Amino acid sequence: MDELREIMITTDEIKTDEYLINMGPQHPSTHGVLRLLVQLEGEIVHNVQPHVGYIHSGIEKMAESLSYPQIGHLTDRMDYLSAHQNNEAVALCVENALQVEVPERVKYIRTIMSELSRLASHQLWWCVMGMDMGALTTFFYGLRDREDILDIFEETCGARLTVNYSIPGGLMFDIHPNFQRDVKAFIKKFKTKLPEYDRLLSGNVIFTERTKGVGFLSKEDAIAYGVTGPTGRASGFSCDLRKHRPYSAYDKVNFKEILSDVGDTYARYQVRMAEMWESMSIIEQLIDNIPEGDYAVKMKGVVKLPEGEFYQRVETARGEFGVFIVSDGKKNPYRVKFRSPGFSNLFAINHIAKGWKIADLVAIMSTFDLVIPDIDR
Amino acid sequence: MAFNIYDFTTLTKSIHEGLSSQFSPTATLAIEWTIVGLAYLLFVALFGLFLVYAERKVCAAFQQRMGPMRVGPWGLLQTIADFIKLLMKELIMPKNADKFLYNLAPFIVIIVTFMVISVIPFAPGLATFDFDIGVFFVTAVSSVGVIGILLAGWSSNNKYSLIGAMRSGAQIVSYELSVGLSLITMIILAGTMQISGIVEGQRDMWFIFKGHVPAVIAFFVFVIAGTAETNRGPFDLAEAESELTAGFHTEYSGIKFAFFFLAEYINLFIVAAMATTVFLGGWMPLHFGDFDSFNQIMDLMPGLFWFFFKVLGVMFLMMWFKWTFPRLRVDQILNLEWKYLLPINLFNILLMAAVVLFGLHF
Amino acid sequence: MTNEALIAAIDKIGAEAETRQGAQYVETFVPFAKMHGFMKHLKEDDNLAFDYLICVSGVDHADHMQMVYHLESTKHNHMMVVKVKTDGRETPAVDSVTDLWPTAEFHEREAFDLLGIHFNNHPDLRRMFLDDNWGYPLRKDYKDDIHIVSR
Amino acid sequence: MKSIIAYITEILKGIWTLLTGMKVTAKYFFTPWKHVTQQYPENRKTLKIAERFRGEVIMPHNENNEHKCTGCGICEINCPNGSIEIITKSLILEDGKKKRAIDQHIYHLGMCTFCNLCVKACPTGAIVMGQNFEHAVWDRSTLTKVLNQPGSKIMEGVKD
Repeated sequence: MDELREIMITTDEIKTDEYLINMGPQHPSTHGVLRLLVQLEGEIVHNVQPHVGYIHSGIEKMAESLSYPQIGHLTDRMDYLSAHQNNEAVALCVENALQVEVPERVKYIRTIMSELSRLASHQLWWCVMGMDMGALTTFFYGLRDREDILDIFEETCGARLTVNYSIPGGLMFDIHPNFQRDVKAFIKKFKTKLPEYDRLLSGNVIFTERTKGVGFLSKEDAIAYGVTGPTGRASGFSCDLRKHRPYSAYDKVNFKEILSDVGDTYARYQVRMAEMWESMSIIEQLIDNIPEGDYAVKMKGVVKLPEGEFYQRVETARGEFGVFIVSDGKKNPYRVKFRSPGFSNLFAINHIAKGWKIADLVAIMSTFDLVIPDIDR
Repeated sequence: MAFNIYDFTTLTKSIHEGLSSQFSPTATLAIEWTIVGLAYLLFVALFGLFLVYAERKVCAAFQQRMGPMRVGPWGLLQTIADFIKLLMKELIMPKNADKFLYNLAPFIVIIVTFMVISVIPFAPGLATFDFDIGVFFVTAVSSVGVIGILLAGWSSNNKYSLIGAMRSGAQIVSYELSVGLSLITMIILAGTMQISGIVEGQRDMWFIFKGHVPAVIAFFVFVIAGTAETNRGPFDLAEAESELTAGFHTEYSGIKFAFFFLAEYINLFIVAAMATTVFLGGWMPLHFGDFDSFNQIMDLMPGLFWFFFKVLGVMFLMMWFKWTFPRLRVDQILNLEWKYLLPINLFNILLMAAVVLFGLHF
Repeated sequence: MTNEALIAAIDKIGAEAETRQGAQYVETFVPFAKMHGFMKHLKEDDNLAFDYLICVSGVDHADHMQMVYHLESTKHNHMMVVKVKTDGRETPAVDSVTDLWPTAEFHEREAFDLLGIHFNNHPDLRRMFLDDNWGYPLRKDYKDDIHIVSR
Repeated sequence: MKSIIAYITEILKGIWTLLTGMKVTAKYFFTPWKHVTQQYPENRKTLKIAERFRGEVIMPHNENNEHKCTGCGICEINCPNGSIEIITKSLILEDGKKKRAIDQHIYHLGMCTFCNLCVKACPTGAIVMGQNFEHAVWDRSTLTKVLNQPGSKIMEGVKD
């Protein structure tokens, strides 16, 4: 017995050389041009250094020379999966600064649209998550259902991804006459598809083995690293701005803030799956009650913000999105800063992934649901 | 015997006699070897292409897609176009690669598949080698393929390749065990290792029915372990594209990549063919003991049809696995083998021994 | 906590901070020399407990740089904004708050990258998006004739 | 003994979850006619594009080759990325007064991000979004378009 113990002690001391590998900028699971410099010992991750900037597009600089409605359309291109929420953030920020009250109808439609794009984003996240874990079929099932939402967007907003639908003062168009019918049809259909997602992936023993108990993030660390959105809520960080600082019509609907206190990869997965149900419930509460009225208030041809600093927070599919506008009273902002959720979330990865295997790193990254233009801006 | 009309022995015998009357015995042998070699080459190339096409169509159907549709009717010529493309592609070699081993690796992999395929009986009279130790030969030779993968990963001078190769090594070394043990379970029932003997033993009933519970368990263990041995999903850790880009063949291009690709599909065929031969009666039609009228109807279909019908069925099962399940992690793959498959297998051998000893099989 | 109570609580810290009710949130101006101690108080005081740093933004004003910290307390659910002016704008420097909020490390790296603000005691102050010898594009005097086309 | 039962139930439960997954994919495998693929160039005729779809900016002309553009340049100001250039000319009316009119409404499709701000801002509704999305060309210069047709003039009664 003692001999055995000695052997066990010595195996602990065996150290092989650490080596570095570059995951990215071209790598199937970094979802874009993110580069992770991973320090490995065998399969074990010792350190992850994210390197960003490969698609830095200078949106903040560009915004300094654009008018406020024009900035909105640039935010489509940051987190393209939460395009509508980003638009809404800019629109709300400008409206708050000008103290413009938008009609109730606008608020309702914005909320429905936000939830639809949250659904679309989570669907894409689900299918990519499956793909990162090696189950390629999920990719097509997720995209298949997302297509319905994109069709609704196309009909009402005129674009499928970069919608540019919320503009300061209201909406670009009124909703399409078919909008309510299509949304209800979609919800009805998706309610039968979502349990299928669970049967295919969530319950699968391989999937649960790979995700349960992997990649813990404690609540304290989530707050300290500013990890928001479903990723933060899976660690028990109650950060749902829809609940804490309701904007648009979120104060008129009943919904649960999905929280989990486990904080592992599976919890992050489950929070997003549950959020899809919540999003559908929010849409159902609003879709039949859209009040009549204008779809926009009349704004001046040239929107000028009063001098000052304005900050607006909204909850996108990935977490807290903030718009910080410093205005000097001209038609262009003096400085715009976007607090993107992916940026803060990404840099917690080193903290989480240390000590896990490469395969786990991929799974953890997947549950972070990164969109690289959102990080690079 | 009704299925004798489909027996290829008469065909091969007549070719042999025709050649013997014209040439000296040495020349006859040389010509026969050439014919057999060419036949295998042709078979591997064509069946490999067919399998790639079939996999793409099957995967498309699982994913609610249509798969290749552009080249030829229903995309039938797609894989041929891909093959031509691969042939014409530039062969790229990393600067610091070990040139000799880098070039050798794909050949080792493809040669091993040819060696294994040579013992598989396709139809009555259509098998090249028939040793006493056929099953043993298959398990022994098929594990040589991992050397090719290890060489490919090591010689590419790429860390992704190396990780992939090491994973593959660990995986195949462990899963060899399950493959071997599940075959041993069936050998207990068959009483012989000779492949023709195993097939012949299933004349009245396939082994999977004859050996009932232990045979079914052994069959599933064999299919799982076989899937792992061919590096296919959900055990495709060696090439896990979301983790290691392309694993051991990251640095290979053109025809060398095609060799790996072809070998993967032929290995899939080999596993399915072994499962068919050992568990599902090889080219034997579906027979049930004394139901003579039923057996005679089944005999109307040729052995070649039965063989490929069963092989494609097993391959479909493996494709179904691949396109449904997520990939396992490297430690889980070893857990699965050592904590689950191996104990089940050992227990299963005992069970099978008891079944055979007390004559509990059909 | 109401905003008035919050202002009173912040005023207790001292550190030459000027606190007032801004358009949206409670805003505090702190001199850069005393900011770190002040921020530490904000985080560790039980009544304030600003444990969540939302956003760190740098702004280039004509004669100085300004760092803007948006803070929230997850315990009390109140928000405030801390503003720190730097001394001049050629080689601006403020204290890093990475030791208080780890997320600041990356927001500060971003501010360093785009505005050239130095952070004292920052563990890893490197460029984030841009090349090492690139200018500081968010500064108002940044000129780039090739990449920026002005109309 | 308990642990052995737990071991076996664990295996069976695992297999059951795998089988439920396989049932989902099998359902779709055996209903291949429900595929979601659309064979794009073949289905052009049945392709439905939403009427609001933003494919390109166009300037509708009526049968008399008349448009509604006054050449005010508001679209040019509202464009965030300089995709629109307005070149105006001055017309001398019958009563001798000078009047501004559009000479060329130049639209750089290659720079356009389809944000709809120009169409929204247009006071006369002269430009609208077209549904054509097949913009691939061999030569980039052909992406620069002149929206008002040659020889066209402004519609009667359209004022700034």
